[in-house]
Amino acid sequence: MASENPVIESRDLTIQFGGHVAVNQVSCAFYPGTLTSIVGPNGAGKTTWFNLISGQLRPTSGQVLLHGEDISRLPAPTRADKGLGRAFQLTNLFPNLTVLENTRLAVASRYNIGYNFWHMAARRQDITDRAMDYLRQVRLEHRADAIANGLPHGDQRKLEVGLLLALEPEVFMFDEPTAGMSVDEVPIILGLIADIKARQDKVVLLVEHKMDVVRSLSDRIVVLHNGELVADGEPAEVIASPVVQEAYLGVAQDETEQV
Amino acid sequence: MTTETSVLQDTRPTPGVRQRLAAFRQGYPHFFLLGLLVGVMLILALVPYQLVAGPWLRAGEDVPYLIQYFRMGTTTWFVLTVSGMAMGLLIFIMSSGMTLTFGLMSVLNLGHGGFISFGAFCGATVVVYFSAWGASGNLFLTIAVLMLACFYAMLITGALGVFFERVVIKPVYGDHLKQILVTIGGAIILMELIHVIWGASDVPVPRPQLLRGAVIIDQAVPFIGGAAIEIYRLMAVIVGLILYGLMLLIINKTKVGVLIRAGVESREMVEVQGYRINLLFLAVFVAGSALAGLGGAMWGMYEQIVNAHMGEHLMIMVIVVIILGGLGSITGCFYGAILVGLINLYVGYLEPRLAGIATVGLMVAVLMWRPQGLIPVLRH
Amino acid sequence: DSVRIAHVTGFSGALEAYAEQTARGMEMGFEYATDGSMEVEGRAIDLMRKDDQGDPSRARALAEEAYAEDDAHFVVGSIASGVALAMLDVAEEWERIMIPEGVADGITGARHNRYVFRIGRNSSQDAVSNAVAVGGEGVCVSTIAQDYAFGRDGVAAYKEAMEAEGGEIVHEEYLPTDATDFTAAAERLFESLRDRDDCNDKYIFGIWAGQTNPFGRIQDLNPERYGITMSTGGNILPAMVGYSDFDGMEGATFYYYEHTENDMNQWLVDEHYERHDAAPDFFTAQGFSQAIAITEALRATGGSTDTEDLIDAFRGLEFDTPKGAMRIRPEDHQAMQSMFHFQIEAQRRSDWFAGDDEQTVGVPVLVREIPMDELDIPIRN
Amino acid sequence: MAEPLMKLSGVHADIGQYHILHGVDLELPRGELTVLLGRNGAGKSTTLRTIMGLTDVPRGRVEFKGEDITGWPTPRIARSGIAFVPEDMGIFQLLSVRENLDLAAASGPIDKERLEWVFGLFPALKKFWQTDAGNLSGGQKQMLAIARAIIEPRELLLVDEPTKGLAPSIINDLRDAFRELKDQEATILLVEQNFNFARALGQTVAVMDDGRVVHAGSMAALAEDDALQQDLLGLSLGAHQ
Amino acid sequence: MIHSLLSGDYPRSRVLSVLLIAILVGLALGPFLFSGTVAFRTMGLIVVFILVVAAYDLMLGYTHVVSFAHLMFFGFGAYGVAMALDSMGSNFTAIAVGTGASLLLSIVVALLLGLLSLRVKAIFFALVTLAIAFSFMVLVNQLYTLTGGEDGMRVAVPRELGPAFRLDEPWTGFSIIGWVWGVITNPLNIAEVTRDAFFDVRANGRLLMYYVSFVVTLVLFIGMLRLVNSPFGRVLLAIRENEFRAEALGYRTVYYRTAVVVLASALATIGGVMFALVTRYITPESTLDFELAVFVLLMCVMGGMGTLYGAVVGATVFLIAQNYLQDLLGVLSGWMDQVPVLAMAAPLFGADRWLLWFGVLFVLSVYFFPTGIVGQLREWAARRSRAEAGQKAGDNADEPASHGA
Ligand SMILES: Nc1ncnc2c1ncn2[C@@H]1O[C@H](COP(=O)(O)OP(=O)(O)OP(=O)(O)O)[C@@H](O)[C@H]1O
Ligand SMILES: Nc1ncnc2c1ncn2[C@@H]1O[C@H](COP(=O)(O)OP(=O)(O)OP(=O)(O)O)[C@@H](O)[C@H]1O
Ligand SMILES: CC(C)C[C@H](N)C(=O)O
Ligand SMILES: [Mg+2]
Ligand SMILES: [Mg+2]
Repeated sequence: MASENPVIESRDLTIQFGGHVAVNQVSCAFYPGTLTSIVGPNGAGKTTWFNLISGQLRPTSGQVLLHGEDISRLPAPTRADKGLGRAFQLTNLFPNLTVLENTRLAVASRYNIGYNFWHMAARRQDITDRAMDYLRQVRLEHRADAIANGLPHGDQRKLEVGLLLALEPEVFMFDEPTAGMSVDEVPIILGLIADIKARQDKVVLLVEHKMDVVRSLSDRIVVLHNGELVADGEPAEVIASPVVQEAYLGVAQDETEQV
Repeated sequence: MTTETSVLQDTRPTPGVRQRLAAFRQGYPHFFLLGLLVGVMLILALVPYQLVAGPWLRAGEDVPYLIQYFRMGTTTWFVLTVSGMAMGLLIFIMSSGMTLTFGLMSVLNLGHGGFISFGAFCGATVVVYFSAWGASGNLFLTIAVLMLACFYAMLITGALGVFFERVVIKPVYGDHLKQILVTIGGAIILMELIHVIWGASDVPVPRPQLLRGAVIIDQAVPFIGGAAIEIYRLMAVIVGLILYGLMLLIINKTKVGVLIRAGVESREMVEVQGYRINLLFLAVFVAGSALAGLGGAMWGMYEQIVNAHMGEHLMIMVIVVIILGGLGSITGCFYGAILVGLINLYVGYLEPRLAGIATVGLMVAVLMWRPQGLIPVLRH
Repeated sequence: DSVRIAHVTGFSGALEAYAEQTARGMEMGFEYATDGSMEVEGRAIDLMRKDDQGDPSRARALAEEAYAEDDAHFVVGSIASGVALAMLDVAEEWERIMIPEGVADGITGARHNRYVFRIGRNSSQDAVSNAVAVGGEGVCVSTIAQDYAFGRDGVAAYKEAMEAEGGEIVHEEYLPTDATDFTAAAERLFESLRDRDDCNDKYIFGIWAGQTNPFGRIQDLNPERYGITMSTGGNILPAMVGYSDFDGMEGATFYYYEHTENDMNQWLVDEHYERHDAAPDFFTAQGFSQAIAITEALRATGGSTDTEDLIDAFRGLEFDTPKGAMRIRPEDHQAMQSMFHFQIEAQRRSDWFAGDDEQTVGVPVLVREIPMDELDIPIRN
Repeated sequence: MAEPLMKLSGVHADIGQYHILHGVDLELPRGELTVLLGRNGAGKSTTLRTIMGLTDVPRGRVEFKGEDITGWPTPRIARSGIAFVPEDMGIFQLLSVRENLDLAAASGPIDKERLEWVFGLFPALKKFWQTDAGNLSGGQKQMLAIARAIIEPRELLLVDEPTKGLAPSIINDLRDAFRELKDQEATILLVEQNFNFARALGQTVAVMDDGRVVHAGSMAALAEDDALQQDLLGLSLGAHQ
Repeated sequence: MIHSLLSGDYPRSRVLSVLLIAILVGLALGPFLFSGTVAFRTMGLIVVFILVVAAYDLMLGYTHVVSFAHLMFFGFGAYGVAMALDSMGSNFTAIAVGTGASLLLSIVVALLLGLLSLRVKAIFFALVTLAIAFSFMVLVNQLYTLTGGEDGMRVAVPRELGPAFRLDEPWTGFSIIGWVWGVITNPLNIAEVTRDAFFDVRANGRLLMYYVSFVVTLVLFIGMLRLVNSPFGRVLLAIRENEFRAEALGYRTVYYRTAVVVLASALATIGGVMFALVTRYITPESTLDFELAVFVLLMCVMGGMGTLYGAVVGATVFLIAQNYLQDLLGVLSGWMDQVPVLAMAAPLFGADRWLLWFGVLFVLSVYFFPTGIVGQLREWAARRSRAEAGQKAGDNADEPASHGA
């Protein structure tokens, strides 16, 4: 697959907060149809790196390339239009709108009808329908009319993922999508992610701490540590590598195995 | 942390003059601006008038306003600068309360003006009552009257503050919009109450004899000979400085400050930590109101006549000051006030009509430079 | 049927105090003029109160209401010049008499119409009388006024009169109406007079409306050291307290209750103490005079409230008021009247206001009454 | 057995006009760690908030150390010896890490040794001592939140999903930390989705569904009985391997 | 039909619907139902301010842009048209020119404001706009040669819009209030009461002007309803709820915010034009004063932010209170004077103290209608319908907690 050219590429991305270098010279390219997991201890810089790629933050140095085009200077919305989709680690919804309205907004942004002020939004049945299937996919259809911030934490996480799906991006960035989700619901989300990967033309980036999840899903694992990219490769070997062993998993393997 | 910083120092070249200046500008915007303003004016003052206005004078035409500025000699410069700063402190006394309540409890009290008026009337009542003492010209009695007036004003407005916080503000914590509304509603009520209590007509305030007149510098003194500074302003400087010192002390050196800032973010979590937040907030608001009262009393004595709407008229200036300084920052408010005081006089000398707009212009300019004001407190 | 008079003015809001005074004055005025019967020529006087809340558009509506629904023959007010100006054309639309209470020259000047009569003084009268008061050969004056029609007109009139008296205007300082810090202005004023050794008298004359007035502030910077004296017109009593700083200051005023001896003023003062335990003020006298003017006009028409009759009656009408005789001149319907040249004397007084705490006040001691024909007031309509 | 440190009997709770808890009965044995399990929306967080007096209790009774604390104001409950780590961590984003901990030490200045111990658990906190908490990473926030709860010894700890978003190594440290607390006789109520973590720590376990406790018993028993797990948690450890 | 007119955004509360219809009818037939100049003026103000407040709601309620400069644009319109009429003579071209020019100015300034809002946020923005509006007022005061300064200027409307332009024989109106009052006071001779209730309506240019502004407001209001229910409106909601997230979904929030500010400002300008033409006299105080800006804010909040209907209700209730509270108090204190016990308290209730009670209402209205009158009514309606649903579906309490398959 390395033969094809990358969809999205991070070149020497670096960002500094005051004295602290949160992401340091990180270079890495991602190819269609692949699912890459980004792992690393808390504070390693995973989320910050995501923010750099999807445009919430501007790098101190380095570039982000989308299909070879340098998009480092573009604002977040434009990047989203170009196909970078992002779900957030700390749930980030439209709190006082209904679950359905949340999703419709995501769907609508694909239609570029934002500046249309003479039609009735409600008349766009097609948008509503699509929004509804995304809700079905994340098992929230029965909550469609609930107000988002009334949802229990787990359901909010699901909606978060739902919004990303609805955005139909080319690059999916999941930041710990299953965190705080009840054990029996985790598989649903993982199933969705697997489906995306199966479509072969999308790039999936996944920040995840659950080792078994990582192992079972990813084609490739990238390890960040103190903002630096310390390992990159096949899941098995990366997990086996000593640096990951002590820096990330810690010594007490036995239990974490099952986690 | 240490490691990073050391790394940093390695990477950075030793700073040249320009970097130093830039660093200073970022680090101490208030000193920077102040220095700039006063400095430029001094230079203008030093340029001899004939030099600049020569062409017009020779041509016998009348000299344009801007050029007229150069007529200002160092004495005038001195008068304007000192009086301006002093006026600034007077403004600070009035504004500090509002910035305090905002900075510590994120309450935007546009009713502040009502408290200023109320304080002014309380102060006036005392001064009138003891006008004999004031007239006596005895230093001790004068101070006594002053103290009484201020404390009485603070007492009453503080008490009003309790009522105001419980009844008017409490229901709308965390919602600036509604705060704006209810506090203005409250201010209307306060002003009407003044009418009910003191009647509708203006109340004259016989300022104590000793506080009238000016300190006059002997003509002989070089540069500033013949300058006259109002005594009252000098007294305002003293009060203002004391106030400023006290406030900084309490907020930075005590846990209370931290606690209240936390409360602004989430009252619930502060309570989960086991603190009773509402008493704290009440206390802060009362302090803010009392300060407004103090400011009002002082201002009333300065104007020598008070009326129910005076606070309202002062509000715009107060708002400019606290925004300019950085909403909620005591230090910002302090320097903001001084800047406004100066601009008022400098521009007032240059072209009186622009004085009012100049302060607003200054504010907008500063916000363009630093969107959160000179010294930001809201850190996001 | 009754004579209906609607008093439309700012009974609530910023000018509440003045409005109250005029209302009081009018009641007492009618009472005096009708010996308490409240009837002229057999017609009862029906006084209505309407609060314009200081809002011009509301004032217009109320004036219209008065004419249309209450069928009022006179609308008196408003006390605020701006509001008064706004109301003028309502009188024209309804072809009824209006007696504005504001001082702006425009009322009997540029914006005047034939249904409008003013009993109160206009700002030119203030200005001119002050010029006459201090004017003379070799008098140098720098003026400070609000940058605004009111101030500019005033200074213009003052200048004219002053130059007629042989004085000179050295410098004109105009400040925004809401100025609070006068140090800069003071500096400029001093500069303008400081080095004028050719003048025998140096004055700073101010025309200022509203609360914060600059005279006290300037006085504090003591101009005496440059041989400069302050000069300004009189004001309402609460403001005159502050004048105690200007011991010896000269100027001219519209009314001060101790300036005139006549039965009418005597009655006014006594009754006012009787009822309100305080001295009658500026606007009380004005209201009183307005009442007299109306009753006199009605007597002249023999009770007719027909507008044209009234206009004829008012034109050139002469009548007595607490501050002496007045004459409404036909050209611009402005009442000509004496003004009073005073010199301030700081005294401890307790009889100005209700209650009896004593305080130091600036009493405008009468120097001389300036009769109306000494005052040459420009006609600007 | 000894009488429990905390006892909830028939507790109901409302949020707005919604009726969320329908009679929760729960006992927390002294010095033990109780795990509260349940699918999303079961009412676990609400239960914790209710104990802290953050939601109103129309019916039912909450007892702490034999004392009825129902309807007490939150600060009083806190001072009576209960620490709470909410689901959203509830740290003060605008305050520095240091200030956050200073506030948590309600009864006075922070005890040095204990602070060192906490630093031992969460080194990141030492590193970011002066940073604004808002700038911490998701996990670091979580650590701070827990550190705040344990910076002073409390008799009862209520912790809502602490492992959420923590790296495995940190989770291990955290587990050790809880063990240590248990040894210090602290009583802990732990809401958890991570069953393995729960199993590793919990002595007693309660399972919630639809605002009620549907099962309570010893962890051992539940851990043995896969069928019961299936039935209670719809949980099959095979699910994601 | 109705559906498209209201853009599917129904009042969603029986009480509210009734209220709105009452207001609509009241304003449409107003001149023929309420006698008296004050009533006529009040109606004129209501019509104008419904437009202004609704426009404000676009910014405040739908985008959370808090601006105190709204009245500045109102002022642009008012002074623009007034000055045009002053300089070009009382004709309709002058009105057109004045309106056009002030609209242009508004749009430019609004764009600048939009840019400012990029850099200066939330409460800072709010207070800065306050200061800017203030300096505009200062400007108007100082250009007194053009604007009449504090004295304000009269608006020399074309004859067709003034009182002089009238039909010879007046039309007839029927004063319901007078009638009801009459019926209450002397129910015996209804006939006479009814006869008295009829009154003359002066069929003049001002009546015409009233109806012109009524129609303008109605049309623009319906337009705004459509706007907020369009995809555009939805994005505005998104921005209000979570700007950061909206950006992440690909919406350039900057453009949207600026667009709204420009639009609202333009509408405010039109409001200003109508105000000038209706009241025929403008002063800085009646068009630009900070207090007025706050009143607009209050009308918006009191009526219900983010529900355009709130603007209608808010403006109506507020203006009626402002114009009639005083009379009410007058009557009240009149009665109190009769009762010896209350007599002492009477001064507090005197007509001159109306502002006091106005202030009290001010505060109370914010408490009792946290979500505004409209929001409140809708909530009650929703609760009732939930209750009804509950009766059918048995216990609805579990609803939020229960998880369907
Ligand atoms: N503010 C609210 N408004 C309406 N309903 C709410 C609100 N907060 C919680 N709920 C409802 O209460 C129920 C229980 O919520 P709670 O957060 O206690 O569940 P939980 O067990 O903690 O779920 P999770 O494991 O996802 O955190 C949920 O059905 C939720 O919909
Ligand atoms: N705005 C900021 N200012 C200062 N430091 C920051 C800022 N944002 C992030 N950091 C620091 O950068 C580091 C990386 O944070 P980041 O959120 O990327 O970690 P992470 O890998 O996502 O960790 P986690 O798995 O816990 O979410 C952290 O140490 C954090 O404290
Ligand atoms: C001025 C305020 C009403 C704006 C907004 N509420 C804020 O928090 O800043
Ligand atoms: Mg992260
Ligand atoms: Mg929960």
